[in-house]
Amino acid sequence: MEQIIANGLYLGAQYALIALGLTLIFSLMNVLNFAHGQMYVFGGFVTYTVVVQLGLPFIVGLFASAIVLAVMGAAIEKFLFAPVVRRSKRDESTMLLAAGIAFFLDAVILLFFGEKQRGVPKIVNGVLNLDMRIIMPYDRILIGVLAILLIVAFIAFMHYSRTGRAMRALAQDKVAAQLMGVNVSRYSMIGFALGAMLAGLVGGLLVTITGVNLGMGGPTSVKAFLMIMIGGAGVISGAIAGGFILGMMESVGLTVLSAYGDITYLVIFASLMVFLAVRPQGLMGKPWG
Amino acid sequence: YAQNATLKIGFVGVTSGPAASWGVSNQRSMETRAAWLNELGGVKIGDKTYNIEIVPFDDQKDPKRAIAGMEKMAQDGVHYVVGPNVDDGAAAVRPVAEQNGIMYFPYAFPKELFTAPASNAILGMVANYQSGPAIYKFLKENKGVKKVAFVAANESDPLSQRESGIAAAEALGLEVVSGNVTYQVDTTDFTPVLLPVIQASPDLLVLSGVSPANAPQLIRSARELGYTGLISTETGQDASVLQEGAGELADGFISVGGASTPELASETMTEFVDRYTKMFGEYNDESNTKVYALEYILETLKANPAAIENVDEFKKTMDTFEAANPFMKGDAKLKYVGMTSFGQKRQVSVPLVVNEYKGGKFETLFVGQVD
Amino acid sequence: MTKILSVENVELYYDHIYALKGVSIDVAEGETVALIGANGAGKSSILRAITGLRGIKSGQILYQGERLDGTSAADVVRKGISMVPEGRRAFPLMSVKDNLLMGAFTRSDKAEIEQTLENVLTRFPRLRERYHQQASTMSGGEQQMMVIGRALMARPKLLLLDEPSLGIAPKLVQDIARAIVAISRDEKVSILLVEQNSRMALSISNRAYALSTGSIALSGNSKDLMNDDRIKAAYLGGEL
Amino acid sequence: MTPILQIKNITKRYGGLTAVNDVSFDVKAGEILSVIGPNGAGKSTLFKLISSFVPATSGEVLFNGGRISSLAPHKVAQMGVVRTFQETTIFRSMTVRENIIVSHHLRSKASLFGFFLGTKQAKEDEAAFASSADDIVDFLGLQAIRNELASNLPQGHLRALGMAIGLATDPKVILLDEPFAGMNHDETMKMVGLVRRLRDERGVTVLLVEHDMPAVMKISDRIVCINFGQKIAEGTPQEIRENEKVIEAYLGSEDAAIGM
Amino acid sequence: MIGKKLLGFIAFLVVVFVLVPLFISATGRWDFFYTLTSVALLSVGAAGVWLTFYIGRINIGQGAYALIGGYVSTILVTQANVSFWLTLPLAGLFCAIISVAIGFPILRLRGVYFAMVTLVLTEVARLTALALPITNGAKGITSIPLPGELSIFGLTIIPAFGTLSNPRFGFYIMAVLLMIITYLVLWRIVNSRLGHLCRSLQQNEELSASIGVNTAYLRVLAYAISSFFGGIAGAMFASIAQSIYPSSFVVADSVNFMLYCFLGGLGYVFGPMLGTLLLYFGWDLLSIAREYQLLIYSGVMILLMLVLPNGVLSLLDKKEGSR
Ligand SMILES: Nc1ncnc2c1ncn2[C@@H]1O[C@H](COP(=O)(O)OP(=O)(O)OP(=O)(O)O)[C@@H](O)[C@H]1O
Ligand SMILES: Nc1ncnc2c1ncn2[C@@H]1O[C@H](COP(=O)(O)OP(=O)(O)OP(=O)(O)O)[C@@H](O)[C@H]1O
Ligand SMILES: [Mg+2]
Ligand SMILES: [Mg+2]
Repeated sequence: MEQIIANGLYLGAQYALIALGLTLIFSLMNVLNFAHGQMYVFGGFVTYTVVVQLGLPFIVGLFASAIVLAVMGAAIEKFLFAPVVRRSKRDESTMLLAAGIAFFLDAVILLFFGEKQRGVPKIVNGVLNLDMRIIMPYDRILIGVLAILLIVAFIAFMHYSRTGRAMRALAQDKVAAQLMGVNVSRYSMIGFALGAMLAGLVGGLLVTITGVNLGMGGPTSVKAFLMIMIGGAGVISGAIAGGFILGMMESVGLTVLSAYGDITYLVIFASLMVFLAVRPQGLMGKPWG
Repeated sequence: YAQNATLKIGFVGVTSGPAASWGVSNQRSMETRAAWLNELGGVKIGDKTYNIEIVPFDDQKDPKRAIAGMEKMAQDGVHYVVGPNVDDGAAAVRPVAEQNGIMYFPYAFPKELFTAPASNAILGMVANYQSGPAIYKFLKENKGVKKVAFVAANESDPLSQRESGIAAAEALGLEVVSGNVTYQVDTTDFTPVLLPVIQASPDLLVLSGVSPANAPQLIRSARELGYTGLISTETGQDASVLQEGAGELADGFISVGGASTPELASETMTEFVDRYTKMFGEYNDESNTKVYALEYILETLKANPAAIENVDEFKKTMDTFEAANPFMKGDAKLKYVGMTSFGQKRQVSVPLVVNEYKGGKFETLFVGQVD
Repeated sequence: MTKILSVENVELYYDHIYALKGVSIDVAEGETVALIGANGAGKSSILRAITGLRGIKSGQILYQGERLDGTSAADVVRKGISMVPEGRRAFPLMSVKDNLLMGAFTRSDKAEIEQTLENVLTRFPRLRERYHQQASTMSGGEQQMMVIGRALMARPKLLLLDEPSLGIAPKLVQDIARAIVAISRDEKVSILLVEQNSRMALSISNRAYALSTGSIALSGNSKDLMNDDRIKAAYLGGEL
Repeated sequence: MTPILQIKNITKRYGGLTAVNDVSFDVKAGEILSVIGPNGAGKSTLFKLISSFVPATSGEVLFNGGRISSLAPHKVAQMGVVRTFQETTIFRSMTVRENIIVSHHLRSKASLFGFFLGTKQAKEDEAAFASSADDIVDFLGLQAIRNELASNLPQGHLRALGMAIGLATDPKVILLDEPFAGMNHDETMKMVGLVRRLRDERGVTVLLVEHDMPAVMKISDRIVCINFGQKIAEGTPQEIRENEKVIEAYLGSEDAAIGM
Repeated sequence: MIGKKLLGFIAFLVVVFVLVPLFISATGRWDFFYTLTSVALLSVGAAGVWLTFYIGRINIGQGAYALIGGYVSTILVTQANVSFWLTLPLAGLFCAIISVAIGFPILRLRGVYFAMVTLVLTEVARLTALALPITNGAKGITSIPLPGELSIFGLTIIPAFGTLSNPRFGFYIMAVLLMIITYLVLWRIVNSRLGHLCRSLQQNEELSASIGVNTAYLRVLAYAISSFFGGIAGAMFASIAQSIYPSSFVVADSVNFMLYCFLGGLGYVFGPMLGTLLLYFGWDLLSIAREYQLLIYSGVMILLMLVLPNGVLSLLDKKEGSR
């Protein structure tokens, strides 16, 4: 039992972190970033390259991922999304763009980093084992804690920093935000960069445990979508809730349902569909703005 | 060698997008070998010398695309194709291949592809339902394995490999303590997946059809959960990936590999590895098995030049064909097998090399033969 | 008195809708000017033109002598013009505190911001009580006070108010009216006040313009207009 | 004769706030009744309740004696109670004529499948709709812009189109939410005339919400004034104009002026 | 006007049934038959997605119905040996029925919420196919017989494909026929009252309710039709590949269906057809680029989006204001 909860928390923490970036982008520009998973993978490969290829310390790798992805995000927003959002008749059109970007990143990743699974050696060894009730490798615990710290940091940033406040304002009421002197295009870009950066950071964190390969992009996006749908798109608290809920569902589902064979994920997904059907706007209800 | 005619050999498989790893090593080993042969002045088949040209087609792991790929091969007058990489693709291209007289070497295991009436598909490697029993038998006799557990990804190929694996294990009188735990390919934490499996306390954990991407994570999670028994798989793995992904936790991991362990690899194989690495920056151990298909095609054509334009000739030759295996030390032979599994010779005879991972490289545990 | 703002025959379109048909108004330093007129007359459009939320077709807008039209909304704020938009537009999911702090977005000096914050809270004690409450859960009147406070946080030289009495109970309307008077008195800001409640608007302003379908119909000293039959009629069922 | 509409103690709560609070009044067949009140008083909500676009928290609405609250909106529309919207709501990327024709939906005799196959009945319907649409265009004086894309229309015309859409459904009672908003004086007066003819020539009962006092006073047979969701007065324009409560709530009270 | 349309239609018929085959036999590019067959079938599925866009919903679930349709047809053919030609409509019908059941609850969702639920639906379909016994789970169903002959009162309308010297041609004709019928239906819907109502729904659901449209019913109807198209497309593919697996239609396919619509242009009936042609052929042509294929493909896609955010067919608007 404790084991299930521990696993759920660990999963939830990393999921929530992925979902946060996605939901931030969504809330600011109403764009569903199909390429989010690819950004996550890209972040993983950057850390891998820095740590394994260049032999620099892990923390450097993390920073590299964060910076590279932030820059990438900013560029994508400025040169791709902003113009298209401005000119297209229906805002769904950004979906084609987002999907295109996802494919593009897939291609780039293959060319840059190759087709193989990559991984960074364990950063700490040893396993925490409370007489078989909870078994948790220390590196997993470390990453989980780091993820939670990042989440806390992010929330703090959004609430107490000037920039964070500006972005929340922007998400809630563009016009009013302008009237406070917030430069819309600039902060949309910052927001996108921040979202991408989060994706990159998770990638960097997980590469030490899960490793990374270009196959993970698409499915990760889909999972991230699920989470923000559960929590309510565009709501920070929702993303976090969604992340932890999905984490728990997997952890519990895999243990409880494993007896019934291959239907675990079928059950999880189906129940999510039902949930969304009865609660269309997700848990935390009202999206921003 | 401009004056040489060119012989086109096709490749239909996935070399882009999420599943790229399936096909990339495949195509690259073909291109490496082709470039090498051409450099040596081409391949002499009958009284003509040919330069080998590889015609690749990326099917994006989509069976519908795979058909288009096969059509394209037919269009380009290609009669010998390597791939596709997955069951659904392999099954989908069958009609086209048979319509247009194309022999193809899928890396997929469904028996109906290789048993009559089907006759154009040749299994390019050892099937898990062949290696599985061998491995289980070996471990049962030498390591005293009694209880087996299986885990597989929630996808067609791994699941069907798990089923045949379970069947084989039971045939050997082993007890299957856990046989229905599955995981999504994008799983980032296998602890919850493996928890119930480990609790069933098997002494052999089989990772059915595990992709090189997932193998290290699964091994790692199992070990971290305190599992001390054996872990094995019937698919090819990559040493460096295991090294990075699981480090010393992967020691003792048993997998099926091609002939490139020091004990077996011939100079040709070592040179092949060098050339591959030169061409593409990094070698991929999966190519150890994947290098064979092209070799078989060419050698068989040498044996019967008439087959170049006519696959029926090829089929005739297959039954009697035999040639030296350049990639292995000793007098290993290239020949077609598969009578037991398919009732006809529709499988290349690659040595069933069972490796054990130790400290960053594979050591050969035993070498078996498929008949 | 020197003009702080002068709008010179400005024309403004919404695609095909001809909203402002050559409007000219001006505001002098420290003065409170009212802008009245029916729904859709174009009152808000004028404010949108000033704050740069909406580009103008022709004419020009001068602020402290320099061209203002063409400046982006964000920069207009930096120049010292704050607007309380129509329908309040509080940030619903933010606390009162954060809403107010957003008002000071263009300012950096922490200490001074604290100072202004203190002033605003003393001016609207109600906000101090609700300091940490989420904006969306406050009554319309409280929200109105909050957004006025939010505008003050930027320490504006010119304050634009769009229908601060909109949807507010008569009693509260009076409080807000008093607040506006007090603000113009203490803070030395010039105020351009858009109102439907013309009685209230006229009673607290020095001068006033009456807008009708995109052009100025009447203008003059508020006290006079107050007793002008046409104005009376217009809002109690006569005709303009 | 029974009133065509009876609003009985209707109440609507949104979470904490009570948008409409225990409001009751009757509407006589063939009259023009205006609902006035400050912004946020609950006028639009009241209309949404009558057309059952939102479910009432309590109370009910009777149409010709039959209960219509809690029916699906399209059902209510079928019975002949049709609303127009406060925000100029039209089908933006259709032409004026298309807007009106599509709004004839309720009058179609042929089934959707019939229309798909283009049966005789369907053809007849379409022809009927077209001609009726042209009548409405003429009636509202929209000839000049019949083929304009709705999204290109100025405010005044949008209002008219909104009404045209309402008319196309052949209503018995039409609820107009601020039909004169964003119209200049002449447009307003024209519209006032139209609403009158709507009643006189087509016998439609009209309920309207409006802030434009002159128009309201001119057009209404009776006026209901609500404030904070409650009915504070009901009567003829004359009575309303003199009603202290109304002046207090809606027109700003005297001491608000003297208060400073 | 009508005459012009009719001419255009006839011209199209001539092209696909006469010119294309002639061209192919002339150039000997027999592989085009299958490529065009795929384009035709995929554009049938895309037509369905387009219809859901037409009522203002983003549908990333078409892959699910293609898969379901494929299995229904296959199972009927292999286990109840029903004639393939009969299973084709049945597959569509089955999907339509399923989609009604699923559609009623989820069509209340809008925007990204609906999009996401449909995306998940695709995955649910795949996992179901893996779990069910009747679908033969992971092993899939292989060696499906080619379509038999279709004859009414003894006279053969469609010969048994097994007997054809070139089944590819047979499939091509059938697929194109399906596509033409589909787009005729779509065109008819769009230009009949049904379509006008759909548009009214897309532009403002509240208002269309207020003019007496039963919005819930209409949404489900449109979605059911859409799923019908998805079903028959899937069935045809299964019979061409003579095999079907849970992975025969996956999320990627659903996304592609959507992309075809976007690329062609959501405002144009024939948008999805063009979009499919461009994207599908585009990929094949780019295969010369080898390892840069995907890079270029997606790069071009992004550029197109930047230049023509409203779809390729929006080029027409510049000339005549056609819809
Ligand atoms: N975003 C817009 N798009 C189209 N038309 C608009 C827009 N905003 C305002 N209008 C129109 O421009 C005219 C003037 O609008 P404006 O908001 O300035 O009026 P107002 O005097 O502020 O009315 P109110 O008292 O209701 O606020 C009106 O006809 C209105 O309908
Ligand atoms: N969907 C909703 N959720 C929450 N509150 C609502 C909702 N709709 C309306 N309200 C509230 O109900 C009250 C009455 O709204 P309503 O639109 O009926 O006012 P109104 O009389 O039409 O005002 P106006 O003259 O500005 O149109 C307002 O306080 C409004 O904020
Ligand atoms: Mg206004
Ligand atoms: Mg209203």
